[in-house]
Amino acid sequence: MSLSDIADDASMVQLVAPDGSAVGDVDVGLGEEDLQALLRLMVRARRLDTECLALQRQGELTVYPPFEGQEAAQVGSAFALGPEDMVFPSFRELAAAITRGVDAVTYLEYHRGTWHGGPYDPVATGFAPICVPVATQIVHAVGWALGAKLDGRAACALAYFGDGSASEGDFHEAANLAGVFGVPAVLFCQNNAWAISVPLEEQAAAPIAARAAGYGFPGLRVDGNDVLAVYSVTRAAVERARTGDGPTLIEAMTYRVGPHSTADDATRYRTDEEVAAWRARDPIDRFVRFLSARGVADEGFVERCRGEADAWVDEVRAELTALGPPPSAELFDHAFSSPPATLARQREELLGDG
Amino acid sequence: MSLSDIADDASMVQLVAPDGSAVGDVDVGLGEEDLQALLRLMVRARRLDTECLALQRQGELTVYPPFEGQEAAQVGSAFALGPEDMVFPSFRELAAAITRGVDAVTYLEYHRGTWHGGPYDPVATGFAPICVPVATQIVHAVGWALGAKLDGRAACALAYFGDGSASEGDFHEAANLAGVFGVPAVLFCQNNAWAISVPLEEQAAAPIAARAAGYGFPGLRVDGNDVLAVYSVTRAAVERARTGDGPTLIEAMTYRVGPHSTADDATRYRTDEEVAAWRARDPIDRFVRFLSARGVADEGFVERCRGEADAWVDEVRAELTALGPPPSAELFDHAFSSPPATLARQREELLGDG
Amino acid sequence: MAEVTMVTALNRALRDALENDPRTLVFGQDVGALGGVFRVTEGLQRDFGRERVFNTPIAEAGIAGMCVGLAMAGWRPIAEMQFDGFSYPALDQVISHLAKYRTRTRGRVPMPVVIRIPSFGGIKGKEHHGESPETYYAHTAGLKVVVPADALDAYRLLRLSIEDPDPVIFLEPKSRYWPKTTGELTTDGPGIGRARSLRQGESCVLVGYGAMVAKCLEAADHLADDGVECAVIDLRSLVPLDVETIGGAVRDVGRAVVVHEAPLTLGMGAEIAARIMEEAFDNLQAPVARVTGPDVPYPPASLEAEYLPSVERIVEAVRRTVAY
Amino acid sequence: MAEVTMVTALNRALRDALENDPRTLVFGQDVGALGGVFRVTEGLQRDFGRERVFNTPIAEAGIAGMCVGLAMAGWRPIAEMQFDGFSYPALDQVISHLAKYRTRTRGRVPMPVVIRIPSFGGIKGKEHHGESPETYYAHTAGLKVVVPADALDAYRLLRLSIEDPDPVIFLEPKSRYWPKTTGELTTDGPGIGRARSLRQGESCVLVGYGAMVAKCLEAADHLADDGVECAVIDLRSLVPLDVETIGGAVRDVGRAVVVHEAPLTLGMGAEIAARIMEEAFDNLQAPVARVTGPDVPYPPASLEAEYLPSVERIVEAVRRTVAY
Ligand SMILES: Cc1ncc(C[n+]2csc(CCOP(=O)(O)OP(=O)(O)O)c2C)c(N)n1
Ligand SMILES: Cc1ncc(C[n+]2csc(CCOP(=O)(O)OP(=O)(O)O)c2C)c(N)n1
Ligand SMILES: [Mg+2]
Ligand SMILES: [Mg+2]
Repeated sequence: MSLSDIADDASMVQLVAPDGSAVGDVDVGLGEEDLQALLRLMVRARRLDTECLALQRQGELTVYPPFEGQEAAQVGSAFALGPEDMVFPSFRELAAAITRGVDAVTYLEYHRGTWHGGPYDPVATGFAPICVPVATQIVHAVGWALGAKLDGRAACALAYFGDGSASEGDFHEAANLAGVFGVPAVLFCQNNAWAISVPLEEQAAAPIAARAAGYGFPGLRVDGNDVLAVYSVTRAAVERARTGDGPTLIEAMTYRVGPHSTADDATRYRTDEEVAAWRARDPIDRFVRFLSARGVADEGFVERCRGEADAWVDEVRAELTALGPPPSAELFDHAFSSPPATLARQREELLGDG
Repeated sequence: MSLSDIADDASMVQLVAPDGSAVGDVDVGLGEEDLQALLRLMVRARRLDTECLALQRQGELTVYPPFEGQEAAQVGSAFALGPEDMVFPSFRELAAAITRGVDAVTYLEYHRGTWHGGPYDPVATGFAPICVPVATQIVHAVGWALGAKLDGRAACALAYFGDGSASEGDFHEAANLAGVFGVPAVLFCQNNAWAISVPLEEQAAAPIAARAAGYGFPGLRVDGNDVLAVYSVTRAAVERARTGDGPTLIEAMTYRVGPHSTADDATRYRTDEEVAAWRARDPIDRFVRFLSARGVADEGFVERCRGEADAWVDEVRAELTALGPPPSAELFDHAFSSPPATLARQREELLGDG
Repeated sequence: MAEVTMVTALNRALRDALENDPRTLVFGQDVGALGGVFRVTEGLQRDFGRERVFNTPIAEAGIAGMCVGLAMAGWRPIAEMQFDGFSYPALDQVISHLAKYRTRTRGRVPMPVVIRIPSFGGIKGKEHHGESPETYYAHTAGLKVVVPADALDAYRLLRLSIEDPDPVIFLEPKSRYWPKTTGELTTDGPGIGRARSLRQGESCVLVGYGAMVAKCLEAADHLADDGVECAVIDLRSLVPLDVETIGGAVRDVGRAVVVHEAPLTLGMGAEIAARIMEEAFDNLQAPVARVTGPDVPYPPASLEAEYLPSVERIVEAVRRTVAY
Repeated sequence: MAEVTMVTALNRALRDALENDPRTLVFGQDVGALGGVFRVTEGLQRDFGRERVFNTPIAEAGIAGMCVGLAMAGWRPIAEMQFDGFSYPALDQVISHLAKYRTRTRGRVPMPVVIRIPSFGGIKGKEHHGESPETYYAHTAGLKVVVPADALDAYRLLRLSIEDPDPVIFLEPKSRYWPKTTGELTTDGPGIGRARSLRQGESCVLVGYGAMVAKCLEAADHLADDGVECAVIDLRSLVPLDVETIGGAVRDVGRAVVVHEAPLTLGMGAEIAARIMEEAFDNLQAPVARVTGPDVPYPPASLEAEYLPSVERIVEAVRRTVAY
């Protein structure tokens, strides 16, 4: 899927053009403060992402998967959710996490290697553990959504996954189960054109959104670099879910501007031209142009956002780099609610304590 | 999916109506002999299926899955294949097997419990082993088709699977791989309305054929009890595959008139009325009406078919019931090309020989 | 003290759990109107409704994965995989998530999930219907694995598994579904993690589980006729393993034979033998013998008898061990 | 005699196989332009074309299942699963088909398939990137399972695996990918099914495989300083298992310690300990000790050192065993 294909995809929902001009009904029910909040979150996210790359280089984080370019897709969609909803992320959703209010330092324990994908409280934050085996989390989202439906709660599960993840059997089983049980779930695909080095055309022969028809629920494509469009389609899908009308599949067309991870060398499989073309569609620049044109955010406001983000990230860095490894005992503490005798003995042998 | 839904499904390909009258272009390129062959095969298949139920009751077969009602779907599709093609069946495709020329007695070794799903020669017969884990065989078909494509052979793989099987992740991975690699494969779903006791509406929220669009290749529904329609759509899909245009998904709407297997009690989950309504759409009666109306098969011919089938089935029964268990040595002979020392020792301990 | 089979006892356990705990759910392929292919869930949908007891599409990974999400939402899922051989498509969800979720979340998100799997051979089933999957589960850290040997213990173990805060893989020996017993259905008695000594004897200790327990007892009776007295231990719980009971018994007797249907290599017999060596080395008079299925795929019905451990093979192994 | 790493040796093995046998195919996630996340397939697509070396979508069951179909069509697939923890979605295709197909077809349809899996821990990877999956495969009858310990043997074992008529699960110890050795890349030497004795010693036999072999050798050096001489055996082939070599060595020495990263319960150590008891009971002076990962999920990077068998733990176990 080349950039031009996406640019001309008439069926793709877009409200704000790359130049910041409105091309659709931009009155998506958000007041000035919300609009400013969206920008503030994207700026923070971008700033944190940059910092994480630095922290990784400095040995403060293990392998890190940057999300630069996908801020609108993540912030716009997560912003459409309420505290009663539950997000089932993959491994690149740090921007969505901070939008949900997950503490950045705690989240980054995962990338620091001091704990696995669930260092924060998933239930309290409404943000499930970081999930590495791609597409498996979509099934969890459907199970959670079924549970919410059985409870009669007007709550919705939103699962993030990538274009490559959608090739897994678990994507299909989750989507089919969601359709059959009519659960309140949003299947949110961030199509960022690449799965590590595998381009979209080697991953799927049709749009991911086109699969929804086969499951009996709506599917649509949205400009993933248009935060307003992402917000509005997600908002509609969430409403639909909460009111009992069932699941929706959203394919957000975006791009991973950075490498797959700090261990990746993207120059091996894609051109600088391609990356440059996508930088020109930068989601933050676009939204800044849009907001300033409407007088919702002037230069000063953007500067303040950047300043706040810098200050915040400094705190995050300070707290994070102070984090030591967990006590060895934690190796044994969590596998079972109470350690069986055989495990207690292994613990004793290894740690020499009771 | 109720019968009426299917009856009114305008998008469903149908050439011959249940009353035997032509409702589409019935000139599908088959001469009289071929048309007679189709009927002869369906009659034989039906007769063999009935005999197998008897053999099972008499303890000559283990659990047996009858296919009554699905003769047209299996015979019509298998008849569209050539010797260069390869079928990847599930576990209910005995009618397709005899259409491919697989020896019935050898095939039935599987149901007799004297061997697993591959008692016949899969490569020589162009019929892969009986496959029990549902949907897994679709992936094998795609792999085989990729191999044929790499060889530059104008050959096609046809995978049979059921409506329930299509809920498995393997269906999706196979279909997506087929689309991405553009392999010569036909994904042939026999939608017989039930997966053991689970009705279609608890299995999927949309037609199975509607999924093809999400994989970038055509999908269509055909009246699975109309042997001419099944033949013609399959033939077209096979041609398409052989000429390098890629895969096709066919959903044949049919019905399992008998129980899921001889171990099943279908009265627990469906009504006699439903079964009766489908008996009225019997594929053999329909084709007999069609052929006699055109003077291709008169009473006498049909009688001869029945007579031949009886005689043939008597031979099958005689040979089958004479089959003893395989030598114990076969327990060890096939796991590896040459048994490792550790296994040879187990063989010695168990069989007392070298 | 009604007459029960393992099927009716399991049905009662599910029924009692559904009654006592409104958060329990029962689902899987054909568990609704049909009552499951083995009728273990018979009548449950009728009595508890389609919200608590429901069919699923044929999607084992989906079934296991939904258990994770449902547990997160505060439910206690009791899922059925239709057969041993069809539990494999769910292995990734079980290994990567069900077993790891509690650890991943530092104990914040427990997984009170039970996955029931009709298992093992001996019913002349087709390919994939006679698998012994216990090693795949027992080796996976974070799971508990139990196998009842009779109807009364099946009731007890299933109730305890459903109440357990950790994920439990519940393997049901199909070939023991139908024998009748009489007795009281109760959760009193040995819990998960405890083995049962079913017979005392000073010549040799027989260790088995599931359908092999009855064969061990039968072998013990044969041997007793010639004055060879065997102790028989029903493992019940493969994880956690009751090392104390096994080790103690072998320390007293000095000889042991382990029996299972699964292939020899890395079957439970390997772990039991290794533990016995660790626990009772100084008392061991003979190597621990393993009577198991050979290292080949489970055979077709007509070779099943050759494959499965027989009373004769167990008796022989005991004689060799005692004579060692 | 060029300088090689395990990565370059494996790359050479694939290259030589692709050159010598036109029926071989290499595929998996990112094996094309990227050359695999570990660069094992570097340059192969460029040199052998997109038909022989190609990327696949992210579908492990699909990859394994396609191997079955391709083998049936007369090809010799060499597939890569990107990491140990991501080989699990393919378990059903591997257990239900790859391992059983030959038996199912009475030997008519062999499965000359190699599935390469970068495996084991020690690289401070994220969750699911440090799994030791060997038990799942070694317990599955019909599969061969090999694990190279160094670059030269990696070349030999991979070439032999590709030529093998049976399906081979090829587990690559990631943590040993990068150490350099010099030596000739050749298929001469021990075949699949043979273990290697890397060191002689009459105090104790150390048995390991993969990355643990280097640790065993290091431990043996430490112990030698105090006059405790250990024999070291590199298993190489988990299935078939070289019972003769292991049994013979322990019969001579009377003491053994088995080392692996996988969790204790039903790890290879259980099978090795059981076999040693069967093979060398009369000569055994002490119980076979197992130095392994504990029965918990593989930990995050910062606890990896506590989890993995260390030279210290091996040394300790040997001392205990020798002093027994
Ligand atoms: C089941 C599984 N297989 C393989 C991997 C290794 N892997 C990690 S990320 C990735 C690519 C994912 O691509 P996509 O879904 O498009 O997400 P993106 O990385 O583009 O955000 C792969 C193959 C994995 N994590 N899980
Ligand atoms: C992976 C797997 N799960 C479960 C089963 C048990 N099973 C055998 S047949 C069947 C129903 C299949 O329904 P469908 O695909 O519609 O085929 P039909 O039986 O109707 O021909 C099930 C669930 C199986 N064979 N494989
Ligand atoms: Mg992507
Ligand atoms: Mg069906």
